[in-house]
Amino acid sequence: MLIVKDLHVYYGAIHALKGISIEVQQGEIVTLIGANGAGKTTLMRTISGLLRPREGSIEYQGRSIGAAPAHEIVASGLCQVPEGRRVFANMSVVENLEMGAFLRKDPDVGKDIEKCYDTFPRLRERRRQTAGTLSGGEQQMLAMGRALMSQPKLLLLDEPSMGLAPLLVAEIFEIIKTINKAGTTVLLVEQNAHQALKIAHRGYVIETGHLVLSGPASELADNEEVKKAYLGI
Amino acid sequence: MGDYLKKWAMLVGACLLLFVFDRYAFWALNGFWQNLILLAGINMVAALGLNLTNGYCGQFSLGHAGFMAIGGYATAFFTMMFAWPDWMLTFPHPEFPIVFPISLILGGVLAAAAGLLVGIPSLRLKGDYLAIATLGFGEIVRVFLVNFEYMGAARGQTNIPQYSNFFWVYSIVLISTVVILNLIRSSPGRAIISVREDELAAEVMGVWTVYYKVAAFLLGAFFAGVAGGLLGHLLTILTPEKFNFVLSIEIVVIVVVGGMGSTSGVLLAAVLLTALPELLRFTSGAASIPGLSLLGEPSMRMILYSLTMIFLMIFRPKGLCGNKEMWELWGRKGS
Amino acid sequence: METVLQVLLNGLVLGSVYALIALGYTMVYGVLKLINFAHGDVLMLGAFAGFYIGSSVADSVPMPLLVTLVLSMVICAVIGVTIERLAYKPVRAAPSLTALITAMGVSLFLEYTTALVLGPTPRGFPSEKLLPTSTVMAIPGLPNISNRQLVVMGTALALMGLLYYIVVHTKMGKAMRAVSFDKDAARLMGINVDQVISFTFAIGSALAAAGGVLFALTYGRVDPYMGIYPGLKAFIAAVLGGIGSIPGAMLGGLLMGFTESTASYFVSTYRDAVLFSVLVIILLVRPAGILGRGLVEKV
Amino acid sequence: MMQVKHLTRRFGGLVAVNGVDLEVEEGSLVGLIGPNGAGKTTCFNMLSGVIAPSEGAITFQGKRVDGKKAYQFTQLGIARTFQNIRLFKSLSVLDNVKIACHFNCGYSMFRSFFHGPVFQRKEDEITEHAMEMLKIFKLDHDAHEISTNLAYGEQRRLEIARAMATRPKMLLLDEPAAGMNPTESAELMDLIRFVREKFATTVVLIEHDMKFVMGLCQQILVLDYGTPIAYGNPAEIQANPKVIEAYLGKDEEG
Repeated sequence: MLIVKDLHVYYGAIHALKGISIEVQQGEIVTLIGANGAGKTTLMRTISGLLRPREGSIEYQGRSIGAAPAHEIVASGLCQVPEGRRVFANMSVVENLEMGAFLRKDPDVGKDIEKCYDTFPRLRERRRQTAGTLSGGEQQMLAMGRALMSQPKLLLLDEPSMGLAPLLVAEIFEIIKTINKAGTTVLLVEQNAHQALKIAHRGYVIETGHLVLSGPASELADNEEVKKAYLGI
Repeated sequence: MGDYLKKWAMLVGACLLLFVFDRYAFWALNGFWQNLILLAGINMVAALGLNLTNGYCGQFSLGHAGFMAIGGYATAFFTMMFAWPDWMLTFPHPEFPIVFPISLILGGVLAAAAGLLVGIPSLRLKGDYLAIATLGFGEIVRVFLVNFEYMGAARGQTNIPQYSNFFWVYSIVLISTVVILNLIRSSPGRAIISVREDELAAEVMGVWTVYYKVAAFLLGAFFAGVAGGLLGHLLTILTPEKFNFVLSIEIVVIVVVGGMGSTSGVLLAAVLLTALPELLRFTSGAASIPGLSLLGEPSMRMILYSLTMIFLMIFRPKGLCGNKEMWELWGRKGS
Repeated sequence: METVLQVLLNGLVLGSVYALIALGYTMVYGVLKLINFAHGDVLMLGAFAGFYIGSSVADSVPMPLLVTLVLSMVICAVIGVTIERLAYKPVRAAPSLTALITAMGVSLFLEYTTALVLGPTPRGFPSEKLLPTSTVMAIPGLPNISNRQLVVMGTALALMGLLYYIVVHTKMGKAMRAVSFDKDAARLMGINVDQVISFTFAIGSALAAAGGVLFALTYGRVDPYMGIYPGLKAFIAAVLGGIGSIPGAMLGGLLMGFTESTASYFVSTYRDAVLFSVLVIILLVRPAGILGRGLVEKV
Repeated sequence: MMQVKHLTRRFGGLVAVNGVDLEVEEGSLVGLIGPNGAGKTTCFNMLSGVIAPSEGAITFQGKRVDGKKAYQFTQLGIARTFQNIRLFKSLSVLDNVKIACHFNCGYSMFRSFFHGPVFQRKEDEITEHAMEMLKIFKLDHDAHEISTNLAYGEQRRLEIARAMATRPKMLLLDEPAAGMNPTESAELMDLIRFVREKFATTVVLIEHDMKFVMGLCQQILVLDYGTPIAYGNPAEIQANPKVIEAYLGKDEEG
């Protein structure tokens, strides 16, 4: 579904991604783990069209999207929940959800907002509230709900657990599993390796812009190398 | 030690040469050229000052006309209304009285005081907010001058003696250039530049950024004041309207075209941008070619100015010289 | 008492027009972080468009003022979008000062090109033809209200109401708010940021055009430099209310109107000095304005 | 050398740093680590005077310094670098370092207008000191190059050289190895060790690269959600279950 080949991305003089290749198959949850500063967010931003790769290719559903503008990438069914949630804090919950459906012209948007409230019941209670007044966990749910409103075929999640209490993290990961079962492919970036590997089918470990490990999630979970990549043992 | 004395002796010598040129050659030019050359010199002084604030220190100011106005009016006050002892008005020569340089310095000092007044509170502001606040300051000065009955209010101050001549204008250009180049090639000068480059990094390198920002404002205002004084004593009339915000923009454009932080670039731009529109005036006489005669229209001058600004920002936002001096650019090409 | 009411009324009429113009500054600042210096000149172009349209349609169509207003707004919307595409878009990624200088360039260009093409001398605006004056109320003890004042204020308020509706309830309006809050997040939602910016310029310029026509209607004349001072004052209003904030611009506009009418009454020759002092003081004391959010630099 | 007591910083309702206590011994090499958003850089900003703490005290060489401005911190002997290199971009390598020498240049602004003999002598001293710094950091061949033309690793080195030119007693390094490849960061480790010995400087650093921190630092402070969760030597930190949890997430089953 998504094939990233030998991607090189620079931030000014910094060579942030040094030849990353990953692949996501339809229906999978694939996770990308690694300590901070490894380049995970850079990869996500590049896939979504916010950054341009200097070298390498990104192919989504057989079409090259390396040079496509961000809004066209969303239109083709690839939506991202960015790191730090980035909800529109000055707008209400329901307006945020409507923004997720920005490109849709079908009449079912209202129905989908209801569906979204079913998935995240807390959002229903707060639909008129400004998003900035929500708690971190609620904002994360809103950010995910907002992305789902675009009816993505592939959902990119960048550190959904960041800054959340453990109980909430578990809840969020449960929801990710549900979303996946409902037919959405998921590419999940996480620092929280244990949780991520538990729900994922496959995983990649990246370290300072390089891919160091990849394989089925269950294997990575037991791999001592993963711990090494994190703690530098 | 010897080097140092030699350098300053050369400067004095150069000023003497200017004097000789003024006395024995300058009068031979016709009035149009004389005026043009003197105006270019005055713009140089004003732009050198603004370049210190905008170019070297990175504190964008749109109130330069306000400082020029204060300097201009103050200098005129000192040459015309202040009770100097009589001998000072004729010493050493009635056309070169000692009161003129003294008044210019006093005018510059007053403008610098205003610079301090604006500079200190403006420290709280950055970027475009600072630009707008200084623009507001310039307008306030103008409105007060319109109401300043003592010096002619909206009609302006007339009958100012025409003391600005080639010698004074270009000696001041020369001295200003040397002093500014000296300053920016020193530790305090580098501290001023570091504020432009990265204020936070400068602070963390031990630079008291507040002090240097105020200093840059104050020095910029001083040169503006002197330029204003020269202008008044060239035109022999000062009106508040002369110092409206279009004048501020004209000086800003000189600095931007020359390259913010390039003294030689700014001097070159002052010449080009003073001469170009004035020379275009000739074409208004050449009525046989319609397109060319259009260039002589007074509005055309400002249209060219504005297009220069826009295209420069789009295609060469760093100006002709960037923040390099001409000789540095030249040297680079040669090597 | 009557003078107080008169001053208040004048302030309200003037303030509602300033608010209209201030909205354009604030919206553009919201999406681009650019002080659109040329906004006042778009106002001037709107007034000129109104002058030509008004002069030619005054006798031939019903409700000539409405026709004039709408057509000028459409023309300026197109002009605004064109300015953005040609001059601002190329410097969008540049530091804010580069963009500010560009905007000043555009401002001067519009003023002097108009002066060159249409002549620098003021022309009489066909106010009387478009809306013959009459006094609506002459109640003793109350100030006289002319129908023109009512129309000016009413139009300004109606347009502000319309803008409010667009921003709060339409998809484009919401997208505009989203873009001004977080461009990247908006992109990730599939919002075409370029399109939203064009839309913002279109709306802002249309409001400026309306402001221009209302000004011309009130003062009965148009000239190439007429946009400078209303533009600066509306800008002050936007800063006063908190630049980037739409309710702030409305509030700031009204406050500016009251300040100006009060200053005109007490210290008329220092009126503009008072206004600019307000600007400088606001910038120093509360740079974010009354309803604005502060900005924090990240280290 | 530096005592930090109950250092706290709030931004609106958010507590970015919460009650950090730290004692930095003279000559030591201390690491500050923690997951993204743990408040490490905020902590550094307070230690270098860039922002003021909401609560708590910082004592440097027996003197209270919290509440002073950043330039005063530097003049007292605390220098720092930045996570996202902040060089004076359009200036030469040499001028970058010279600016750091500015506050002990020893002459007034008035003197700088005339370039007199005192000026010349002091200025020569500055140039000499700056060139010496560049030599130590192996940047002297590029002294007249514009700083942004340097390679990324060299820019990092220049930033450290510039900080060292202020003659600090304590050096704060914010992610010095960020964006470096393994060879470069190994060289950087050697360089930091060398600097510490050569100038007898105390070093505190933030770093993500764990190999780097573990290999270099004697003591490590771990922050999570702004709160200190562990302090100790590398071996202790690596074995600390709280740290593992903060980095890898909790493993509920065991």
